[in-house]
Amino acid sequence: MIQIKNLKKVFETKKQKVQAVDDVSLEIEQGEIFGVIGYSGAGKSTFIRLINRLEEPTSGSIEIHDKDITKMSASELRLKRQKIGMIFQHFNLLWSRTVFDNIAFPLEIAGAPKAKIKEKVKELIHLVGLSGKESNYPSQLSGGQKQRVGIARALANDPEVLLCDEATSALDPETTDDILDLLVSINKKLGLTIILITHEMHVIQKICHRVAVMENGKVVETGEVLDVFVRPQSKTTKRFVQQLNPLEHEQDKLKEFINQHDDSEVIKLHFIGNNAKRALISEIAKNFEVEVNILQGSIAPTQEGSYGTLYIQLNGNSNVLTDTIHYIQKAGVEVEVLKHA
Amino acid sequence: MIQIKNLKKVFETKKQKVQAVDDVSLEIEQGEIFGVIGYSGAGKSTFIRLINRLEEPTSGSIEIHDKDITKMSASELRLKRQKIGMIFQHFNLLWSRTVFDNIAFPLEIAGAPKAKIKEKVKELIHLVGLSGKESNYPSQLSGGQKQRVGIARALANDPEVLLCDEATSALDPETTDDILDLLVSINKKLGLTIILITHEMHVIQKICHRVAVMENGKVVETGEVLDVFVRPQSKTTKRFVQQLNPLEHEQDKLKEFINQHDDSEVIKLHFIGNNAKRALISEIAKNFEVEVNILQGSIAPTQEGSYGTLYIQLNGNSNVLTDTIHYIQKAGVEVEVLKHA
Amino acid sequence: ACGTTDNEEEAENSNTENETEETAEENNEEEASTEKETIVVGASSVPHAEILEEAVPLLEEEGIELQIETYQDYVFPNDDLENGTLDANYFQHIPYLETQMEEKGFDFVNLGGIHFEPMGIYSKNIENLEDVQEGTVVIMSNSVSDHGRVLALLESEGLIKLDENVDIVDATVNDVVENPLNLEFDTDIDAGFLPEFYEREADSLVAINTNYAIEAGLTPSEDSLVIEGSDTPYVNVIAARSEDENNEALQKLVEVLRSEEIQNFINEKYEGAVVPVSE
Amino acid sequence: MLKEWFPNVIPEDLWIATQETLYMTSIAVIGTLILGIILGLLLFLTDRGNLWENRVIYGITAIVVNVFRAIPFIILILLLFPFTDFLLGTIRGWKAALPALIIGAAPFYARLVEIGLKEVDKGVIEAAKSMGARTHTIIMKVLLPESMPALISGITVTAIALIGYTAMAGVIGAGGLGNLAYLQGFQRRDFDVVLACTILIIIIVFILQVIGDLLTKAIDKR
Amino acid sequence: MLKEWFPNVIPEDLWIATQETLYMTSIAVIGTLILGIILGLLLFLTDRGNLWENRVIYGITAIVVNVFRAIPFIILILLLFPFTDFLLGTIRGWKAALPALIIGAAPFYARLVEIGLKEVDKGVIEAAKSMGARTHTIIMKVLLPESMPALISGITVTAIALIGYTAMAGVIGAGGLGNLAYLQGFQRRDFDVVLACTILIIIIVFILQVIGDLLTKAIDKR
Ligand SMILES: Nc1ncnc2c1ncn2[C@@H]1O[C@H](COP(=O)(O)OP(=O)(O)OP(=O)(O)O)[C@@H](O)[C@H]1O
Ligand SMILES: Nc1ncnc2c1ncn2[C@@H]1O[C@H](COP(=O)(O)OP(=O)(O)OP(=O)(O)O)[C@@H](O)[C@H]1O
Ligand SMILES: [Mg+2]
Ligand SMILES: [Mg+2]
Repeated sequence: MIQIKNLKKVFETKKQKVQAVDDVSLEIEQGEIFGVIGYSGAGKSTFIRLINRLEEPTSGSIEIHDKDITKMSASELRLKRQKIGMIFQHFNLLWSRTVFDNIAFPLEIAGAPKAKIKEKVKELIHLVGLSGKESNYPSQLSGGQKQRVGIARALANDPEVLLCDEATSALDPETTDDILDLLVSINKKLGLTIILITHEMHVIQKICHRVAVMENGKVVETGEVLDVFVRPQSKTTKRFVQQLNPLEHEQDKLKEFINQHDDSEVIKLHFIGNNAKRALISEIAKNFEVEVNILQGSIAPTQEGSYGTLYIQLNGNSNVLTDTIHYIQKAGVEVEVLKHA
Repeated sequence: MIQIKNLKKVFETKKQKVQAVDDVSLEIEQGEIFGVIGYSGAGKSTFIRLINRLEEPTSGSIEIHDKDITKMSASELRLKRQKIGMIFQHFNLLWSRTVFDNIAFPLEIAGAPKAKIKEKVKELIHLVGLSGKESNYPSQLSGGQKQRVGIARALANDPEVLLCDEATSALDPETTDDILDLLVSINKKLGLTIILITHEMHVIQKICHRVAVMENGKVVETGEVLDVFVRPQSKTTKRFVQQLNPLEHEQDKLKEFINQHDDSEVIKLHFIGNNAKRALISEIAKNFEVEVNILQGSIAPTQEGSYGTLYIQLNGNSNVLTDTIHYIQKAGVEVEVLKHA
Repeated sequence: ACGTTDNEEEAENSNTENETEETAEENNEEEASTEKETIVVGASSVPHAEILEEAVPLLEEEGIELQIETYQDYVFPNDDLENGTLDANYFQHIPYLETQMEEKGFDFVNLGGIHFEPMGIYSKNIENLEDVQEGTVVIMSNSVSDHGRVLALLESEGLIKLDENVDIVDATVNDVVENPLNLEFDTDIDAGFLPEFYEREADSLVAINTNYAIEAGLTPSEDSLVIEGSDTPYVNVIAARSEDENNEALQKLVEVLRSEEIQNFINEKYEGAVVPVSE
Repeated sequence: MLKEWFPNVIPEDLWIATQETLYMTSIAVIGTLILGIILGLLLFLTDRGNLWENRVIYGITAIVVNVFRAIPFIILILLLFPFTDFLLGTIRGWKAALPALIIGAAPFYARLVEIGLKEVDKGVIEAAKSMGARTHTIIMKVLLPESMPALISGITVTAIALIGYTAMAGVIGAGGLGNLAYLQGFQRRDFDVVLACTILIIIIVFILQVIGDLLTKAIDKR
Repeated sequence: MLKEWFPNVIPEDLWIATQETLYMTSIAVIGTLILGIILGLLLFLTDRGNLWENRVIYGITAIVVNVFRAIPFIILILLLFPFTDFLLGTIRGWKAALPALIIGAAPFYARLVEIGLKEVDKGVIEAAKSMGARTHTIIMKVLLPESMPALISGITVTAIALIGYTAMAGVIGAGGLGNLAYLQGFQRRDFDVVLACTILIIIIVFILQVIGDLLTKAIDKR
């Protein structure tokens, strides 16, 4: 549905040239929820702004429904944009309008009748949890409330494509979940295509089908969410994936444990898909003369089976330990030995 | 060091009165990193803005170093504020100044000599990872870069107290970590007191000593971080703590697993402190005639011992199962039975 | 420089020095005519300043340097004469001078009349004063000193009657006691605009100073419905402070302005709109 | 008391002059508002980097605006006579002053409008663009409402400047307080008339300013 | 060619008048800038909800500003005679026009300054406050720099309006192009002089506008 070819954007300031988006080619399917992650300054916002041509590309093409948006006339572009909702990183609400009127704005633009506007806006205000704040002005809202007005506004006109620039970064987990559920349900019901920038991996994990990882303006990795999670290729991706086990990357603390037990072996188990269901730990304990101690880790079911990482400590005879590790590997779980006995 | 007593703030709009901060009393120690969490609109930003009197309290008192800030004269307040750094939710950078000059601003205000300003600002720019962007204007920065300028600016004048309003919410995990490490190191080296609003629990978990939970303007819970994590009292806190195991709360998915095995018992283990180190799972497997299957969960070391939750499935004779559970409880691990065999 | 609009180069030069000289000028005159003497004369732009400009070279020959200050209004030239900025002024007619002296207590003398500008009443559509319709508008300049003049003309034609107790010179539209045709008076048009009003307000009576009438392409003798004759008291004069009554340079100025050369110039240039007098 | 303090003031004249000033100012303000906003929008929209970026139209608008601001008012009145005559069938009275007043003040207000529009947050304009708004919609629903406090303060300033202009419009018999002060007060040296007129003008100015300030405050929700 | 097209124009006069206009305008602009910014800041700072909130000072400033904007220019000149005389020792010439020009234009610019200051993001002022900045620092380092584009556009507008005022200053012999156009051109019906003066005024206005626009653009980093 959205085909992006060799997209480039260069910003020139007096002192330097910044290649904010550098030769990006991507395809995004109808009805897909597509995540974009990357470090601060990687070019994510610029990329998403190129898609509805708020930023003119330096070169490259963007086809939506087989029409190149970079070549559209002003009026074609306008009509197209009415079907592309956008949630801005900095909200961009009109201070002169109340919450209600801000959300009504895209409907007014599309020329919806008054009654329909009223109904739709009320529904949206309820959905994003702003009931009672209808007639507040943006200056009377908290950060997260402003963000939610921005979200409701982007959804008002039943868009075909939704571009979200850190739509949930100002929201607490409960509200984030509600909003994500809302997005998923619209995605399922109406086939809404969503492109979503975030730095919260659990957002990606929760709702995205595919994900692209950006670094210095380039897309360094794309793929199914689980693939990318399980086998992150680039350093950036690995770093992001660690976030899913928020405690895992605190290697310093882990080291304390490792050093305390000099007679043990520490291994990292990587569960991919159905293997996690098997009673692996208890099997080991029963079959081998080892003591198994879970140090740290996280494991969870995903749509394609359980997925997770466990750091475990094995105490026992070194021959037995080798056998144990072989056993685990045969069971289809990836093993990495961090410290030998 | 900071004593807050019966602090209240009421906003009046035409249609309603909002009790944004409602009778809050707190004490924050010198050198403490104090977290504040709560849903969007709970009153967190208002609370933190009351502390340096950007917002005039409706009633109540705030003593910093035993001086009531609400009663200070304008010039006393000004001097005090020079020692209170603030990071704003919406950055509030001066568009007319470059990155360098924005960070230099508080130093200029405090009347630091040119050479010192230059040195200090260069150091900060390096610390927040903005080297090469010194002479960019805010409009030429990405969201996260702006946020980092705001952070550097708040740290420039070596404050005694740092107020952070969602300082890392626009940042990717790597940058967040760098910034948090920076804050912790300043906190340790110089005894900086930090009050930190966030909705990212891993930020709380990583750097805070104590945490307060706000709901509808009230503080519904305060305490040591681990205490609050382990025994969350209010619903809000529970919801936030779930975030630490980002996959845990997806109970829907867990249910699928539970229903598949009708002959098994599913229990939830809660590890608090040192118990998590014990090889509990392998002990059970060895001592009892049960199969142990880890369904889901997360476990990690914290400063006061391991902390985490595991959902496990026990297959076996029901008598044996009862014994097993007793055994676990005796080992000091909390057990909750979710599904009986 | 002080708003001078002189034509002559000599005057030009002094223009820039003016600010510094201003205070010294008074002393200069007192010391009289050993060297080249400078006199400063304030004037209205048309025709006064133009006539003075013509006199500059003639006075030069007499060893007098004439500096012309042009004024937009009729208040400041007398003020400036009083406070010494000017040595003489040339913009007002006798009745106005007299009123001013009386009201403000100026101690001025009339050094002699130079010309008069006959006031005429014109109209584009009205052919004859007998044809004036009920409610016709009479337009005159916003110079208060013109009003009595125009009203007097109208009275002489029998169109209105003025209060007998009021001096004609001071008369305003409020002194009209009989107005059988219900003439409407419009008394605050800048004199410079009167030709435009003649052109565009075709059904009105417009009182125009002859100089403006000529500028607008009218021939006063033919086009006017009524025009002032030479018996008019409205002769424009050179006025000076009383103490300067016998100042030689100023006497010379009057003499030159009444000379045949200047009179010819006036007659040629203004073709009757400005009539020289040598009484 | 009036007689004592203001012996030369004729109350009827003062009243008529006040009315003339009020009429002239209010109609001229409306005209200036409309023309000024149109010109200001044109300047803003056709400027570099904006919605209708167009060097030619920008250049022409800038020239028109600057030329009419540059011409001394009295010359402007003269130049506009044919136009005024054509429009109103007369060049006399306060109505005839309107074209010159409006054409003299509108370019000026246009610049104030331009300044106000430049202060509108670019992000908000982008948001409207991203929703596929027509330029017309952006103007009516974003640019104007978001710059409203500046537009209102601007027209207040312009209206007060217009009162000053009406005094100059006296040269074509437009009347008004400024003219009364000049003719009856200044020329005849009856300074009580000057004072009375000035006081009335000040009162009008204050009323305008208070209305402007109240409106601005009511509207500014930032 | 000059002779052919402009038979009545005396180049020297034109040159002198141009100089007078330039002198008057430039000095008056400097005075207006200083006085206007001071008054504008006072208005802004003492207004409700601002740094120096003070009803009395706000009231007084507002009255001063409004009164001087309200008085017709010619009356203002008259009223200022004693002051001008005291200050300069003369009440004639272009220098004597300066007090009236500045006092006439500064209140006007003050309002534009106030409008500009109101557009400064409140969050940024808060940030400065939270750093413990003195009001003086907030003014110099936040309010003025952050409103600079509006301040510059504002002084451009005011400067051009001042050129219009200089024409009126002709009544006290201040000279300048406007006065030349009126006296030698309009009154003598030599319209070539009017045209020449107008063209020169337009050129000056354009130069001012271009300088203002360039400065604004260079400074605006939003
Ligand atoms: N100026 C104001 N006028 C009226 N209501 C206000 C104003 N400022 C804040 N509020 C209200 O006060 C409540 C608390 O706002 P606050 O900004 O403190 O929330 P918060 O906890 O920081 O939320 P978030 O996480 O979304 O930033 C909100 O309901 C908000 O709508
Ligand atoms: N107008 C501009 N002029 C110059 N450089 C710019 C401009 N806009 C963005 N950049 C630069 O382009 C790069 C990419 O910016 P972008 O906003 O796309 O980053 P991002 O991935 O969205 O980051 P974040 O997560 O911090 O929002 C940054 O280095 C930024 O400094
Ligand atoms: Mg971004
Ligand atoms: Mg907040």
